[in-house]
Order: sequence, then C-alpha cells, then structure tokens
Amino acid sequence: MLTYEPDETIAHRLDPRSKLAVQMGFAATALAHTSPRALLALSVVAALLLAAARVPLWRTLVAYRFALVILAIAPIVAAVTLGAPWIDVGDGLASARASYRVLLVLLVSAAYVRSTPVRHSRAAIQRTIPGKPGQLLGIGVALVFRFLPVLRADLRTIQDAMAARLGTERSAVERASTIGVLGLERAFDRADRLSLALQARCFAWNPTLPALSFGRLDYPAIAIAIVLALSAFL
Amino acid sequence: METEQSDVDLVGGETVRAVARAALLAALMGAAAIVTIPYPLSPAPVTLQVLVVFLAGLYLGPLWGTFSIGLYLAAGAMGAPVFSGATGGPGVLLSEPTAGFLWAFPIGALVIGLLVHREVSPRDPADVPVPLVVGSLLAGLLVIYAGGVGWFAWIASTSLPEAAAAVAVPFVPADLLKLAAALAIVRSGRLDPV
Amino acid sequence: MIEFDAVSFGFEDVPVLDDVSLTIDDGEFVVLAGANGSGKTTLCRHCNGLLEPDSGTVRVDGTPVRDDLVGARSTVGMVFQHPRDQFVAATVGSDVAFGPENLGLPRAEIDRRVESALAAVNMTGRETDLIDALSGGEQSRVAIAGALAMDPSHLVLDEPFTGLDDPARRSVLDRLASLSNDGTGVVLATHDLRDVIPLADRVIAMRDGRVVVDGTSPGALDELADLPVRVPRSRRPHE
Amino acid sequence: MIEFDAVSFGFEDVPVLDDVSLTIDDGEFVVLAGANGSGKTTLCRHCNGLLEPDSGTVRVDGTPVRDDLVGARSTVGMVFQHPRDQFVAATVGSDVAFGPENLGLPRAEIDRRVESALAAVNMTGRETDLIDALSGGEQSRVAIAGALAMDPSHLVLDEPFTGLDDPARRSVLDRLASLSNDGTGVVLATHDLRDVIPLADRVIAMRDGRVVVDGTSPGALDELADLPVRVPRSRRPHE
Ligand SMILES: Nc1ncnc2c1ncn2[C@@H]1O[C@H](COP(=O)(O)OP(=O)(O)OP(=O)(O)O)[C@@H](O)[C@H]1O
Ligand SMILES: Nc1ncnc2c1ncn2[C@@H]1O[C@H](COP(=O)(O)OP(=O)(O)OP(=O)(O)O)[C@@H](O)[C@H]1O
Ligand SMILES: O=C(O)CCCC[C@@H]1SC[C@@H]2NC(=O)N[C@@H]21
Ligand SMILES: [Mg+2]
Ligand SMILES: [Mg+2]
Repeated sequence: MLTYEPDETIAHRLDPRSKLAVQMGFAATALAHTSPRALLALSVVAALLLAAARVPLWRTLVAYRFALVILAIAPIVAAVTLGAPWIDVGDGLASARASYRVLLVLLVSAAYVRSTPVRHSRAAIQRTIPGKPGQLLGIGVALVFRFLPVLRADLRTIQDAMAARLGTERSAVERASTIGVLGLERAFDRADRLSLALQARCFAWNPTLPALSFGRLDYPAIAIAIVLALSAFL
Repeated sequence: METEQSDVDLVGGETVRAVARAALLAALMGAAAIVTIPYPLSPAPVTLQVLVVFLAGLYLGPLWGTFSIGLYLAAGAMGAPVFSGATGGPGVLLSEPTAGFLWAFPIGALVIGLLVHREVSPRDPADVPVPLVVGSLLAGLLVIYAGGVGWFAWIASTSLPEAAAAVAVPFVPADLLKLAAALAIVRSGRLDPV
Repeated sequence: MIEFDAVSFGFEDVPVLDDVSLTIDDGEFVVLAGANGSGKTTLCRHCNGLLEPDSGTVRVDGTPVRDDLVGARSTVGMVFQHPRDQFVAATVGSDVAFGPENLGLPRAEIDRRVESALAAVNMTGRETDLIDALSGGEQSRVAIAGALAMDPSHLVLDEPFTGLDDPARRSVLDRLASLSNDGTGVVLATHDLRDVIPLADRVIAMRDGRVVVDGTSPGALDELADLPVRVPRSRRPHE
Repeated sequence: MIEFDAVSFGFEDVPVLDDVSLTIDDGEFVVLAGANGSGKTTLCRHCNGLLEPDSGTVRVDGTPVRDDLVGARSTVGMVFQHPRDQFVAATVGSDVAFGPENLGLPRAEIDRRVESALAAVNMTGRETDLIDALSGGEQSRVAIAGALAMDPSHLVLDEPFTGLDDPARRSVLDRLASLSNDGTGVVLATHDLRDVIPLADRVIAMRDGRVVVDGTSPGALDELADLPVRVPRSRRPHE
C-alpha cells in the first residue's frame, strides 16, 4: 500500500502546499494534451517528479493495480463500435493515450503521498482554508487517517463474530445488511466516545497550528507548478 | 498561563459530536472501499460508496453529511487509501475516469439531507415517510450518476449517452439494492441521528 | 476433543504460532495464560477455523477443521474478548437465537435452546431487553449464552472478564465450573489467574507463540518461574 | 483540589449520582471502587465538566467547573477506558501535542510539553511511532501522556488496565505512583484492586450512586464488609 515514508528527499523537504500546487499544475497540463509528443514530455516530467520523492515505481504500480485495470479496459471499450467495422482502431488509440496520461497523473500523486505525513496535510488544509471550516476539515482528515485501520478491524471482527456462530449459512443479502448495520453502529459508538475524549482535551476553534515552513526550495517548486499550469494552454 | 488559556474558544459539545461522527462515517466509507468488485460491463467497479453516501445524508443531515463525504475526499486526496481499489492521492481526484462520481458524492449527500430533513439538524429518518426517503435517495443517486457520466464523457471523450451506457446504466440494479439496504437500516431503528 | 498437530501460523510474515501441538479432551477445564501478544487469541481462533494454520492440522473430534467448518463451529462455541464485539442483534433473545437459527433447527427447538442458555447464565426472562441497555457484566453473560445455545461440546472464551466487577466475574466463573462438571470442555484465556487456577484441570502458558508450560506434564510449571500461576489440581474429573 | 458539593445527577429519569460530597486534595492518590453500574464513570466525568450535575456544584481549585471549562479541563486530565478510541492522530507525537495545541500555546512550549509528558511515561523518543503499532500497555501510557501534556494537577483514569498483562499493568501503575509522588493527584477507577491499594492514600467505594466507603474516615471500611479492599495506608504524602 502507498503511504508516507520518512526520508530525506527534496520532496520531503517541501511545503505540502507547493507539492499540491505541482500536482495540480501537472494534472492540468496532462489533461489538456494527448499528442504523442506531449505524452513524451509529460513522461519525462513525471519521471523527474518521481525521482524527487524517490518513489518506488513497481510498488506504486501494484498499489494502483485496480485503477490500472480500468485504464486498460477503457481503450477496448472505446474501440468497440456498434455496427461495421465493429472495431475502430483510431478511437482505441486515442483512448489509450488518454489512459496513459491518467496513469502519469496517478504516478505523480504517489510522490505527494510518499513524502507528506498526515500532520503536514492537516496543517496545509488549516492554513489554506480560513476559519472554522478549515479547522474542522484539518482535524477531520487527521481523524479519518487515524480511524481507517480501526474500522477495518471492526468490520473484520463483525465478520468473525458472525462466522463463529455460523452466520455464513445465511443469505448474502442478510449478511451484508447485518454487517452494514453493525459497522455503522460501532462507528457511531466510537465517534461518541471520541467526542468525549476530544472535549476532555479542550478541542478548540483557535489552536496552535501544526508547524509548516515555506523554505528556499519552495520558490522553485511554485514556479514549476505555474509553468506546468500555463503549459495547459499551449 | 491563566490569561493565555482564557482565550481558548472551545468547540461546543454538539459540534464535537457531529464532527466525530462525520469523521468516523468517512473512515467507514474508506474501510468499505476494500469491497471493490471489478465489473465486466463497465470500466467502473461495483463499490459500497453509494450506500455510505445515502447513510450520510440520512443520519448526519445536509450540513454534516456533506461535510463527512467532503472529509472522505480530502483524506483520499492526501493519500489515505480510501477510493475504489484502496487507492489514494491527489491524482485520483484530478484524473481518474471515475473521479466524477467522487466529486458528486458530497452533492448527493447534500441533496438527500436537504430533501429528507429540510433543516440543518437531522431528525430520525425512521420517522420520515418511506416514499420521501426513497424519493430523496433516488434524487441523490441521479446527482451521483450525472457527475460520473459527465466527467467520464469529458475525460474519455465520448458522447453523454455512450458514457451513461458505460458507467451508469450497468450499476442501476446494484445501486437499487443499496437503496433497499439503506432503507432496511433506517427501518431497523437501531441508529440515532446526530 | 480438540487436537493441534504441529500447528504454525503467521500474519503476513510475522510468525505468531510456532509448532503448537496439544490435545484438549472433552470436559477438560483449561486455562490459557501468557503475556500480551503471546498468541492466546490466535490459538483460540484456530479452534473453530476463524484462522487456518499455515502448516500443521487442527482437528475437532478427529475431523480436520478445514474439512467441516460447520461441524467445528457447532462443536466449539466461541466467546470473544469484548462481548460487544460479538453481538449481531439488538435484543438479548434475537442475539442468542442467531446461532441456532443458522443450524436450521425448528423454531420450537430454537426457543428451547435460547431459554436454557439464558437460564444457564442467570438471565431468564430477559429476551426482549436491549443489549445496549445492559451492564457490562450482563453483556458478558449474554455473550456466553449465545455460544451455549449452539450446544457446543467445547467453549472457548477469550478474556471474558474484562470490565466485570467481582460478583459478576464470580458468577460467570461458577457457571463455567458447573458447565465443565457437566461435561462441557472449557478453554479460558485470561491474564488474571487469581481465582481461576483452583477450577482448572490444566494450565497452558504461552510465550512468543510457543506453549512453554503445560500443567498436565508434572514439573512443567517449574520451567517458568516468573509466571504467576499456582500449580493446578491434579484431579481430572472426566477421565 | 476537586470538590463535589451535594452533587446529584441522572440520565433522563434514572438517578445515577445521589448527593455526592467529596474533596480530593492536590497530590492525593485516590482509588475509586464499586460494582458495575455504581456510578464511577459518571463521577469521573463530572470532574472536568463532560457531564454537568442536575443539582449541587463541582468546583476545581475553587471555581465552579461550568464557569471555566477550559480551566477545569486543563487542570483535570482524563484518561478513558479504551485508549484506541481516544487517539486523534496517527503518530504518538502529534497525538500528545493535540491538547497543548488547543490551549493555543507557542510551538516551542508544545514541543517541550510533549517531550516531558512522554518522558514521564517512559516513552521518550517515540514521537514518530505509529500508534497502531504499539502494544496495549504502550497505548495506555501514550493516552496518559496525552493528558499529562495539558499540565494537569489531577489525573482521572477510568479503568486504564483493561486487557493489559501483568508487566504492562505494573509499568503503568509504577508511572502513576511516581507521578503521584511528584505531586500530581491521581483518581483511579478500577475493579481490580489487588496491587493498587498499597499505593493509595485513600479508597472511595460507590454503591448505587452513593459514596459508601471513604477510606480517609477511620472505621469507614468496616461499613462495607463485602468490598474486597484492604485498609489503605494512613500516610498522606502531600499534606
Ligand atoms: N490481524 C493481525 N495482523 C497482524 N498481526 C497480528 C494480528 N493479530 C495479532 N497479531 C500479532 O500476533 C501476535 C499474537 O497476537 P494475539 O492476539 O494472539 O495475542 P494475545 O496473546 O491474545 O494477546 P492479548 O493478551 O493482548 O490479547 C501479536 O504480536 C500481534 O501483534
Ligand atoms: N448514557 C447513558 N444513558 C443512560 N444511562 C446510563 C448512561 N451511562 C450510564 N448509565 C447508567 O448509569 C449507571 C452508572 O453508570 P456508570 O457508567 O457511571 O457505572 P460504572 O460504575 O462506571 O460501571 P462500570 O464498572 O460497569 O464501568 C448505570 O446504571 C448505567 O446503566
Ligand atoms: O474511484 C472511485 O472511488 C469511484 C468509484 C465510483 C463507482 C461508481 S459510484 C456509482 C456506481 N455504483 C457502483 O457500485 N459503482 C459506481
Ligand atoms: Mg488476546
Ligand atoms: Mg465505568
């Protein structure tokens, strides 16, 4: 799975906001161009960005394997036409190029994921979106990261509990709805306990924000983001 | 110390509870993303995301339901592996062929919340007439399809009907089942709204 | 009878059970001790096929668990670490009935089993109570009733005492002792051995996925001096 | 100092606390005992305004809790039963920093507090560890550190030992003892009194929402013969 890993790369030293800007610039230009030459240029840029975060290419492809299947199917769907000649190679190739640029955007986003700890993302949200909404969004994102593994374990436990008393003998629909109700019930249960803990720790509207520093490296990063975004109009 | 601390502006108890529930529902949506069934009729997979969007609108209401699904997207964008097939990262929202569904999810929750509750603080959906619940969920589903189809048509450069045939129509039966499941959960009366 | 035959198991690449061989007889009262993470829960979950060994075999009444999951799960009842983890229904009655329903029994037989299981844990007549409204001790008892209603010949309990006060703990323990006297095998994983040892026919202690003490082999207890267990009674009632 | 002055409280119409009056001094180590449902958790939650009395007043350092919630919550640190449910961040350091951040302290002061709170529970240098990768005992200690980082003068712990093995339990208990020696008041609600009583300055036992034993009034223990407590030491280190 793709997650943050501590390291000393250039990407790790950047402010999360400049990294997000680069991501958006890259996506904008990738979605604007599908000519083979543009794709070549985009591939080069993507390779540089991946290197800047030392992203392991193979593991990343494995992590995105489901998305890759979808991207691989798309050209086939596009090539098939209703009526003669049934297969339109031109459509298929156009779609294949479209899929390829999507793959590049996905890979580049792995650079953000690998180089950015949750607390930086949270800080970026809280410093970008003003006031209470930004505050709640920031803490909320941290909580989603925190409880994702907890709720996964809950869902497994529910399945085990049903299996131990032979719930496996019931219909799929019945099983699914039981898992749904129980999963939701447990999640809300945990939420209610969490809300007490948050209050006990003085959960406030105006906390000290997690530290972020906009350093020397960030200026060139922002410049790259702007150039990428502008190249969308070429 | 005293003077420093007296400036602290505590978040009210009701809000804390709503935020906690919104975050946990978003995490549940992410945990359910493990269930991703590739679907031969479509480039999009069958997932439980729509069911959780239904529940967000029904149990958290228009404000916190939308916020909850928004949290889901934000956490996914920041790299939590919460999207279909356990993927995450900003690129998914920016480019994936199915990202239109993702962007439409919070709007779907908003529509459902507004239609069912008519105000910010949700009432118990078990007390809402069943036809209204069903109608609201269908409206939410349409919004989600609209987003998904529109985006797919743009990104895969197909016509809207082609896009609908590819990523919406094949899911109608499965999504109606999820609607029935949401209804069953509401009727079970086992959950309190925020 | 539950047999572990050279069972090893790991999560991903972390080994958790390491060449465990054991035989637990019908009607035996076994206490399973060991530090956090020593593998107690993992061992328990092999008894009814919730986990499957990487190598080796687990047999229940002579049949490998993987060959007859339904049989193993109706023979070996399981109570999870946190009672709340194991409820699947909203009311006491419907939760206890969940297992028997899955056995496909006729309704009258189901009702009979629910009634007698609830009687066994002193919860007669509480069928329509909401589980959420019960105290922690009452919840533990309902969890045990849910396993009893499957009419198992073994009961595996994974730390069933957490959060219980002393009277509740003692009443659950009494129940287990009398079940064991009536011929039900009991496997009880717990950290808190104080009043459990006198009831036990046998103490098994684990460390790092291995069985390091087995109280039936005389002198075994001496091997682990730092384990806070008293030597179990040598009497074994069902032999 | 935490004062309960004729506090009564009920959930909906069920009375849970019944005319409770108590004073807990700074630096005192108080054990709170009582059966399931006797009102321990409810009492704890009044100490920092998570619940408000229906009648009577709770004061922290002389100020009614309702008049200064922030003051009460930073003076009285609270640790709940299941650490897993109360962590708000994925890593140790960012979780412990959460409380001080909410107090709006400068970053350098926050870092200092995180460091000293982690040192107090023997977890120095573990800031970047993932919370999910910690053992149960370590998680309990991080939960305590999260409360300590608020620089509280009292620590209220609601059954912090559930699921811990003996070594982990002892390590948490050691920490509490040394915090108490350094002047932090400790209120510890627990069912399992075996090795806690020798540390305590005072034992309070509840039944049906009333305080039935208060170990500082001599002879009080005799009133409740069936409560498994030994008479506490009479020494009270911080007077
Ligand atoms: N789902 C899992 N994935 C990976 N590792 C796991 C999983 N469950 C348990 N483990 C590991 O397996 C080992 C044994 O765990 P187990 O739960 O069997 O211990 P235990 O003896 O029951 O401990 P406790 O007293 O804390 O309940 C531990 O090191 C634990 O970290
Ligand atoms: N949210 C609630 N709604 C209604 N009743 C409640 C609620 N919480 C607790 N009670 C009731 O209040 C009483 C006291 O509960 P409390 O949790 O304070 O007991 P406790 O001494 O902590 O018990 P335990 O040892 O089981 O934790 C119990 O009878 C319980 O059923
Ligand atoms: O990449 C994602 O995470 C989005 C997947 C969207 C799947 C859509 S939602 C509506 C329809 N119903 C399904 O079960 N799957 C599709
Ligand atoms: Mg265990
Ligand atoms: Mg309690």
